[in-house]
Amino acid sequence: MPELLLVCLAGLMLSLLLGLIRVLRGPEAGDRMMAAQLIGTTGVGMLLLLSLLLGQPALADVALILALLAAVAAAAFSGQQRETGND
Amino acid sequence: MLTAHWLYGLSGCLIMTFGLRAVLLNDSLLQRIIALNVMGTGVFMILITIAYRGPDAAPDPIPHALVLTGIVVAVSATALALTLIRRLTEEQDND
Amino acid sequence: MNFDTWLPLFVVLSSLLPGLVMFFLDEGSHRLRTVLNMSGALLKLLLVGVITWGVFHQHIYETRWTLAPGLELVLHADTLSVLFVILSTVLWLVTTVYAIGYLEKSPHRSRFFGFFSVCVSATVGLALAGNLLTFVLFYELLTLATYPLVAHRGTPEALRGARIYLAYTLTGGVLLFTGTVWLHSIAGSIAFVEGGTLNQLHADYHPQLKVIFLLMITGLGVKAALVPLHGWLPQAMVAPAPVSALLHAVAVVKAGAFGIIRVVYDVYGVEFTHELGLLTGLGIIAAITIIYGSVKALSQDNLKKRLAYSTVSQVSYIALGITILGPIGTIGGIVHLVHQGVMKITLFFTAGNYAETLGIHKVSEMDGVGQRMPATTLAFSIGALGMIGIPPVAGYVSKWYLALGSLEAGMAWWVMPVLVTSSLLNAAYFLPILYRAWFKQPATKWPSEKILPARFETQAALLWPPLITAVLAIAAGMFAASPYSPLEWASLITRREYGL
Amino acid sequence: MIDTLIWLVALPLASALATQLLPRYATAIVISTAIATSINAAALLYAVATHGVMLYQIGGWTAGLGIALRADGLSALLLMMAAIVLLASSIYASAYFNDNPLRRRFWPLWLLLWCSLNALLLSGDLFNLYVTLELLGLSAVALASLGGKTAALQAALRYLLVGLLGSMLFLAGVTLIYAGYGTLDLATLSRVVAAGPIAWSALALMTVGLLLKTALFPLHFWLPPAHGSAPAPVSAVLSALVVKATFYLVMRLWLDIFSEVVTPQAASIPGVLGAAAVLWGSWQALRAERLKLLAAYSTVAQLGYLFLFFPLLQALPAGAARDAAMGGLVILALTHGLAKSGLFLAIGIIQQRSGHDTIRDLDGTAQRLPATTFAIALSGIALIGLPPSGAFLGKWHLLAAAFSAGQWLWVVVIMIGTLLAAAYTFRVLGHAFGQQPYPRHPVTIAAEEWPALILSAFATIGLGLAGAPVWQLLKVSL
Amino acid sequence: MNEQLLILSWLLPLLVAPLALFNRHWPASLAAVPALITAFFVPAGTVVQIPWLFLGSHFGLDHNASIFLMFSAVIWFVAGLQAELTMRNAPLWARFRFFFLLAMSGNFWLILSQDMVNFYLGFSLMGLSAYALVIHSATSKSLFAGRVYLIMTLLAESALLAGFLFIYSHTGSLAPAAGQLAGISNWAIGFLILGLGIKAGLVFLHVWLPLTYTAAPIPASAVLSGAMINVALLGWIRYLPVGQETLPEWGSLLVIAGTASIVFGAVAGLVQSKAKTVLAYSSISKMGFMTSLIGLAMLAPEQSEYIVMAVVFLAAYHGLAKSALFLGIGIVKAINSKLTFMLLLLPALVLAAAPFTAGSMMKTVIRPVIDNWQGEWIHVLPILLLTSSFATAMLMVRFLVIMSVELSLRPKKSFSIALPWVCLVALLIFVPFLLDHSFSPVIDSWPLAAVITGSLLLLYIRPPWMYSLPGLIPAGDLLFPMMTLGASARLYIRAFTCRVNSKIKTLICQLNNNFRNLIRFALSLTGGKS
Amino acid sequence: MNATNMLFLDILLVIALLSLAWATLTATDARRSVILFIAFGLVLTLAWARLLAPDVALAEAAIGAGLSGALLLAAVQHHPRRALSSERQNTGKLANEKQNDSNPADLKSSVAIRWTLTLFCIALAFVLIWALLQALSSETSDTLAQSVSANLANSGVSNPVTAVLLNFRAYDTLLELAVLLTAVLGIFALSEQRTGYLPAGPVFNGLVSWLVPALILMAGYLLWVGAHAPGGAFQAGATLAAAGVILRLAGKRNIGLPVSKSYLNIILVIGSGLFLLVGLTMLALGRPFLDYPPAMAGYLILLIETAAMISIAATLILAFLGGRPRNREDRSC
Repeated sequence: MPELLLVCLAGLMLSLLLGLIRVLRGPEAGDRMMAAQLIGTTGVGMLLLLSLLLGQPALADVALILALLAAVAAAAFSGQQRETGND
Repeated sequence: MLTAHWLYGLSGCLIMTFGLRAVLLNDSLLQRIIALNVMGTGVFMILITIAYRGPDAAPDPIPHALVLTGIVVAVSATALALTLIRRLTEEQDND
Repeated sequence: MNFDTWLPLFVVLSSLLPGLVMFFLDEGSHRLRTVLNMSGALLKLLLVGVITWGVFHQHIYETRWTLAPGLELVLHADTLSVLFVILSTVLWLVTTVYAIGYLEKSPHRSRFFGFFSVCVSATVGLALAGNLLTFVLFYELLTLATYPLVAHRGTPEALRGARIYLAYTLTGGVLLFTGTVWLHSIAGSIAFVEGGTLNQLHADYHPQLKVIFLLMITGLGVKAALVPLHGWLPQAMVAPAPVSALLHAVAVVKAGAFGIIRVVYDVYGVEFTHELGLLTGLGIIAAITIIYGSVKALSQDNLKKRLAYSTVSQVSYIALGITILGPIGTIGGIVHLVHQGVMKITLFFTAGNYAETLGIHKVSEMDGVGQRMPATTLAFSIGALGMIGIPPVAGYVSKWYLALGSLEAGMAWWVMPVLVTSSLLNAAYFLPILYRAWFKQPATKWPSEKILPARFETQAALLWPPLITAVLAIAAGMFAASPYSPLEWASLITRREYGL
Repeated sequence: MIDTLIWLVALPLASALATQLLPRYATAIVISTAIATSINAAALLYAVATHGVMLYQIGGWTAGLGIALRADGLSALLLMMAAIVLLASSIYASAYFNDNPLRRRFWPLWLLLWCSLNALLLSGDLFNLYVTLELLGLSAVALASLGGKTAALQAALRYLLVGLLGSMLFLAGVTLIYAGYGTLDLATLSRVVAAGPIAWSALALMTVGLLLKTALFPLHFWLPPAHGSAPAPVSAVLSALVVKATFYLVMRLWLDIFSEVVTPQAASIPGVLGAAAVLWGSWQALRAERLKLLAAYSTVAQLGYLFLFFPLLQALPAGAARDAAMGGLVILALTHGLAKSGLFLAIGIIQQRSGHDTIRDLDGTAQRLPATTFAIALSGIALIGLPPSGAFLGKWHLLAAAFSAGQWLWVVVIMIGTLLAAAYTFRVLGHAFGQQPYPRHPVTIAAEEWPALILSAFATIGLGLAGAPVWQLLKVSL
Repeated sequence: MNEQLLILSWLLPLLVAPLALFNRHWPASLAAVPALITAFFVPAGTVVQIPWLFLGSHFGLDHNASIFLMFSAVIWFVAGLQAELTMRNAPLWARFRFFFLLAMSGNFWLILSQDMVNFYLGFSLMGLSAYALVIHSATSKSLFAGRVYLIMTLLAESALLAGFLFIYSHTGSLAPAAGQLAGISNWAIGFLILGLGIKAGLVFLHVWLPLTYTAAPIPASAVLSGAMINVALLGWIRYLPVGQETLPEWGSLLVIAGTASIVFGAVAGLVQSKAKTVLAYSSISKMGFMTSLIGLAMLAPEQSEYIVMAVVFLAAYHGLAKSALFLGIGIVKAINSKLTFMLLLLPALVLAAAPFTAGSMMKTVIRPVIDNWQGEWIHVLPILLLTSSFATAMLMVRFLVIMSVELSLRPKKSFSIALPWVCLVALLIFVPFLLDHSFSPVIDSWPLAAVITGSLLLLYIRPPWMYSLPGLIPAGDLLFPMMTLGASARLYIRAFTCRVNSKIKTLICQLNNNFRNLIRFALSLTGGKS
Repeated sequence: MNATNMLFLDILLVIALLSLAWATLTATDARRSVILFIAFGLVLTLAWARLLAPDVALAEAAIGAGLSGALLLAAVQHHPRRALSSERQNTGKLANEKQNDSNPADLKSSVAIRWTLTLFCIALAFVLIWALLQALSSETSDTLAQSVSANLANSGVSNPVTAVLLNFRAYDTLLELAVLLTAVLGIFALSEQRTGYLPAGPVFNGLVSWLVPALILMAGYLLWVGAHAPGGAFQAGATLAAAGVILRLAGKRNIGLPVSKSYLNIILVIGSGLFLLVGLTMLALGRPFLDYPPAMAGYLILLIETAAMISIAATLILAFLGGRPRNREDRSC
């Protein structure tokens, strides 16, 4: 079982690496944000794996929060149009 | 002394100095605030590293608590700074 | 804890407290202010009388207050301090009367009298100072309290004068302060002890002591207007006449001179100063100042400036007296402290009268003023003759003792020429004024004459003070040998200083 | 009795919350809090004087695990000064912000600032100090930004960034300490700390962080604009107390906890910087065109004096001379705190009355606002260090220490600095005494003029003549 | 009573002086009455000590002082009366009276004082008050004379003070007894000679004297020449160690200076065109003689007693005669009658020591000196005597010649104003006879008699050459070349200091600029804006 | 799990962190910087998790990666130009304000100073590392951690981090709440609420409709779990705030916060207020400040945490809003 998990972890690590490269290289802000989301998603996975590997169930909660909050960040990024009000 | 100590301690120090350099040298206000946050992260990393006692030992909870407090303080400061920047730009627009 | 312990403090407070109250008085409450002023002055006179009596009978009056570990505020009445205290108290009383008359209906009187009283308190405080720290404290306080008085009129010239005054005096203050601290760090707490205590220090310290002496004398020399530190004095003459009269003629410059006396006699000890080879230098500077001030005074058309330069010259007689080793020279220096004060204040009062009554500020405007203002001019003449050293006005006594002291000390070869030259120069700048005032025909119109309802040539409050001080000047000279004269007191001081 | 310590923190905090909740009664709450806290501080002072060091273990946990509040002579004195300054400034502010809508925002922040100051001065725990530093920094920035103008915002932002950087560096130092010694408690630390790379670099980090906040030359660049553009009571407190609080920490670290670690070479660094600060700050104050900038630069210079003590205290052997110098340092700091706050309050009055604080155009101020001018003069005296101000005693001991330590260079610096201070003070007064038509009965608001006057008078006369207990109190140390 | 009179003598004029300013009618010269009474009735040896006054005061009347007071009081009294009579309606009369009284007080004061402080005080009171008398007419000439007078007087006072200081430091007493003066330093002697030499019009120090006498109103000139000038002699007698020790250098100096004065006074006086000026030079000459006598006394201490007696006598008769002459000028000018001119002749003859006059008593006085003389200077005295008499006689002739011109010019006034003067002249003529019963006019100096006779002849003939002489030497003689010298020196010094000044100014300017540039540079380094 | 495998992970994480940090700090564009920072926060969460600091990881995930990111993004988007403009330009605008001081912006333009500072930073890094390694390699006493676990039983909670935060070092936390309050008061003092967003489209609304409840639920969970497992008021508050942010982005004007000033004030103040009240109550009970009776400790901590959560959430939302919420009437005028 741990071996499988480790393999998964390795895959996720690869994914993280790729995400990292994209995030660093851009070129557009959107690309970076997408890559960041990828990192976030990868992170969720990794956290879950780590939770198992390290015997820390709390990490699952972390994963959950990460998933939720990454969505918030994404939402913030996607940029709701602002009111053209009395600004 | 653990490898993790080495790795994370080292990178904590580096991140902190990166942050410091950027705070000192960056022109953009926003980036300086980010840099401060990064710098703080470096410090937090050192703290967490200290707390780490190896994979099987329970880590020292005190640095964790400190970091938690630190994070909240940092976010408060960041929020205030961002509002200040916003207000400042508004003022300058009005001028 | 009894009355004796607090008496010196009361003497200081008797002018300080009324002064502080006066700051808060309304501009219009003229009567209350006058009452405060006069009662303060009279009370002080009373207290000083008690102290004088006591000191003469070897009572000890000492107020002590710890400021910090090792730093004590000590007010101590000894013969020397009493001399200066009496001088300032009596002259304060007179000047207050004068100032009340002088400033009638002018703005900011509350402020003026407030600072005026603070000034006097500072002067009395430094007279009573029992150690260097206390002296420095009141010395600086005097600087501060004088500043608003010089700047009082608020004209650009007044502000400029005040600025120059400060620049000089504060620089001096800093030097004095530094020297004092230095000395303190070498010798510990430095009380004024007759005869001085520093000769007990190890010889290794002597170079340092010399530097300290230089620092302190430079600091004190600013107020004493020793050349080349005298630049402020003529500039400060923009102040109202009572200020010039009491402060610049008496309090401030005397504070410097008094400080020099203290440092030389009661800190270093005159013999020790001499041993260190410091007296001669001081003497030469004093001599230069005496001559320089007189020469400068010759060419001043502005009356107050002429008087100011005269002050520069005259005050250095005191320093000169100090440098003359031996009791007689000391008497001359110390007694001149009083004599010069009384005479010079007369001169400044009268100068103020001319300015206030007739708008005369320049010597060249004084033609025939003796006919218009005979009493004032008489007082002026008495002051001037005293300055020259003509008996019976007090000045001759000082000169007599200075010269005699220099003979005793074997310094006559340079002191006597200085004295003679200075006397002649004094005559050269005073007698023409007298000539103008008495013998010339008045101009058809005075620069700006005030129409006075008074019976006299000017307001009574302006007229009496100079007359009183003139009488005092004559009395000090005439009754010099009587038991209560300044001269006798100076001799008493000297006897105690030299342990005779 | 011992609860005094926690009340000093809790009461302002509680009142801050109360003013936020009940803005209508804010003034009454603040004034009563101010009075109560001042009484508290006085009680603490008395307690320290009579009973020695006060220790309060929050939550009942032993120091180390929990956080302890400690008060010795030094902190009690500074607390007292803070209480006096804040009490006076509160009264002043109640008139200053009379009808201004800003007052609703002002009071809670004001009390939070007070709370943080007290907390900082009492704290016995390194990390807690970090938190109080941040609280102090943020509340100070928020208050400073109340000026509202572009300049004020700009300055506040710079101030915030500097403050954050400073606390971050401080935190880094704390981290190293925890890593090296496993403790955050100051008392424990002072027992275990030993010379070595950990102590040195931790001290260096913390010091640099604190010096940034203390605005020691050349890290002072943020101070003049921040102090120069904040509302008057805020400037007063910023200059008088906020920089002092961080200075207090530097002092604590260098002279107390790490005193064994500090070498003479190291101690000369703050000395040299302090000297530079004295000269540069004074010079800039002399050239300043606005009163507030002048006052702010004067703060830079005055802080420099405090740092001049460091090499001297390091050089002096423990004993009477060192104690005396230490007292000099503290009394200088106290005097400056009181005087500078008085000065800023007075400047605020001038600014409000005449609509500007340009030094050139101050003519007639002495006539129009006599009490205010007097306050400026009094505080100026304290800034110069003339007698009878407390600064006189401070400078006396500074000079005396320099002489006894044989470090002559400082003497020259002190002399020049004093003269420059005189120059800038009297430059202002010179203008103020200038002639101008003036109204016979100037408008005076006692609540505004008196605090300034009393603060300056306290600095100039009170501390100078009744400063001896400071030395007594300083004997009570951790 | 005696003591009170002693004090009143000098105090009364001082006290009434201010009153004189307010009341112009009562005769102020009455203030001299106590002095007169004192002089004639108070016995010599009366002493008054006032320890609290000044540095301890000591008044007293010794023999010399008595004589000095005597003739001084008479002169002051008479001159005062005449001033009352002639000047009452003149402008500034009150002022004149005021200073007249002050000077009078000073004169009596110094005569009566036995201590140096009071002597000095009287000396300066007299000297300074006399300034006001000198410049009374306020013409440019009198102002100039006044200035010169004042400068010289102040110099004299300073020197006197210095001399006194040396004496005091030597003796430790303010009223040193004659015996204590032995061995005083040369400085003291030098200063005394200098200070009083000015007063005495010793040659080179005399420049003020002709100017002053010429410029002052007649009563003032009278007291200046009659009373004030003589105080120099009193001072010397009192404070030089005359008779205590042999001082060959100083003695010969005084003799030489005195002789020079005699000659110079005669020469310069002869070429003057104003009567007062001639009299002034005559004073110089006469004082020169007395100075020489003092010098002789220093050379031969054993003779000093007689010499001093002689000097005191000479001073008295010179003072009275000279003041009578001065006052006579006024009288003659006011009342141009033969009678007054003839009366004027009398004091002139007395001064010239003409036979049958009191002047010839001089011989009687000097005789014992010559008789007892032992030393080498024995030959000097007769020569001096002769020269002086000759010079005086010549000058008197010159004086009378000038005065004779006046006779034809003036309108007549009431004779009553001349009354005091007439009394004075009478006194001059008769008093010696009254005082000294053994007095017999001797004619043992035929050369002198010849000179006088010849002169009277000259006076009668009035040859024209006598009128071409005047103008060769202006009154004040040496002063003018000295002033020219001084002026050019001042010019030179001023030019020099100007040059130095401007150089220093340029230097300071440069330094200033350099400093400013330095600051600017420093600021640019630190990024600040200047 | 063996060390080698972990080593790979560690190295990857460290590289990722370092490169992201560097990139964040050197980005020429603030927007890019923000995104990189968010990514940095995400990776950081992993690192915290790896270092067995789940509490911190939670907080980082919620605050560091989420809310800070949102705040920064909002800032960037609101002021695309100005926020990036250098301080130098800003100061340049202050024509009337004569700067006597040397302008730091000028300083920075100097190459020499840039290099000096960089070198200084490098030196600092070396010193830091040196000191840190010294510290880590020396055997430091672990007494503090031991005493934490020793006293854990009396703390009322079983999660040591929560115990430290809310009991042993509760004072810190109280002050920290004060810091938060200060920040939000500062924000209030600076401005009213900024311009809102247009109502969201259907897609976004869909997101909102499931995300917000999930977040609220999560917050409640974290709060509850904090007593014995990682979690607690901060994490919960941040999560709750995230819900607010989402609502805000969706154009909900007040995000459920009360418009009334006094109610809002109560919400803001309640965290620190209750905390303080509890502390002072102990004082009234004759115990030291914040010394909970062991029996009550758990409940009190929960109470405090709940209140704190509310305040924290409100604070964070208001920070995101950048000011006090306005009601509609305000807007219409």
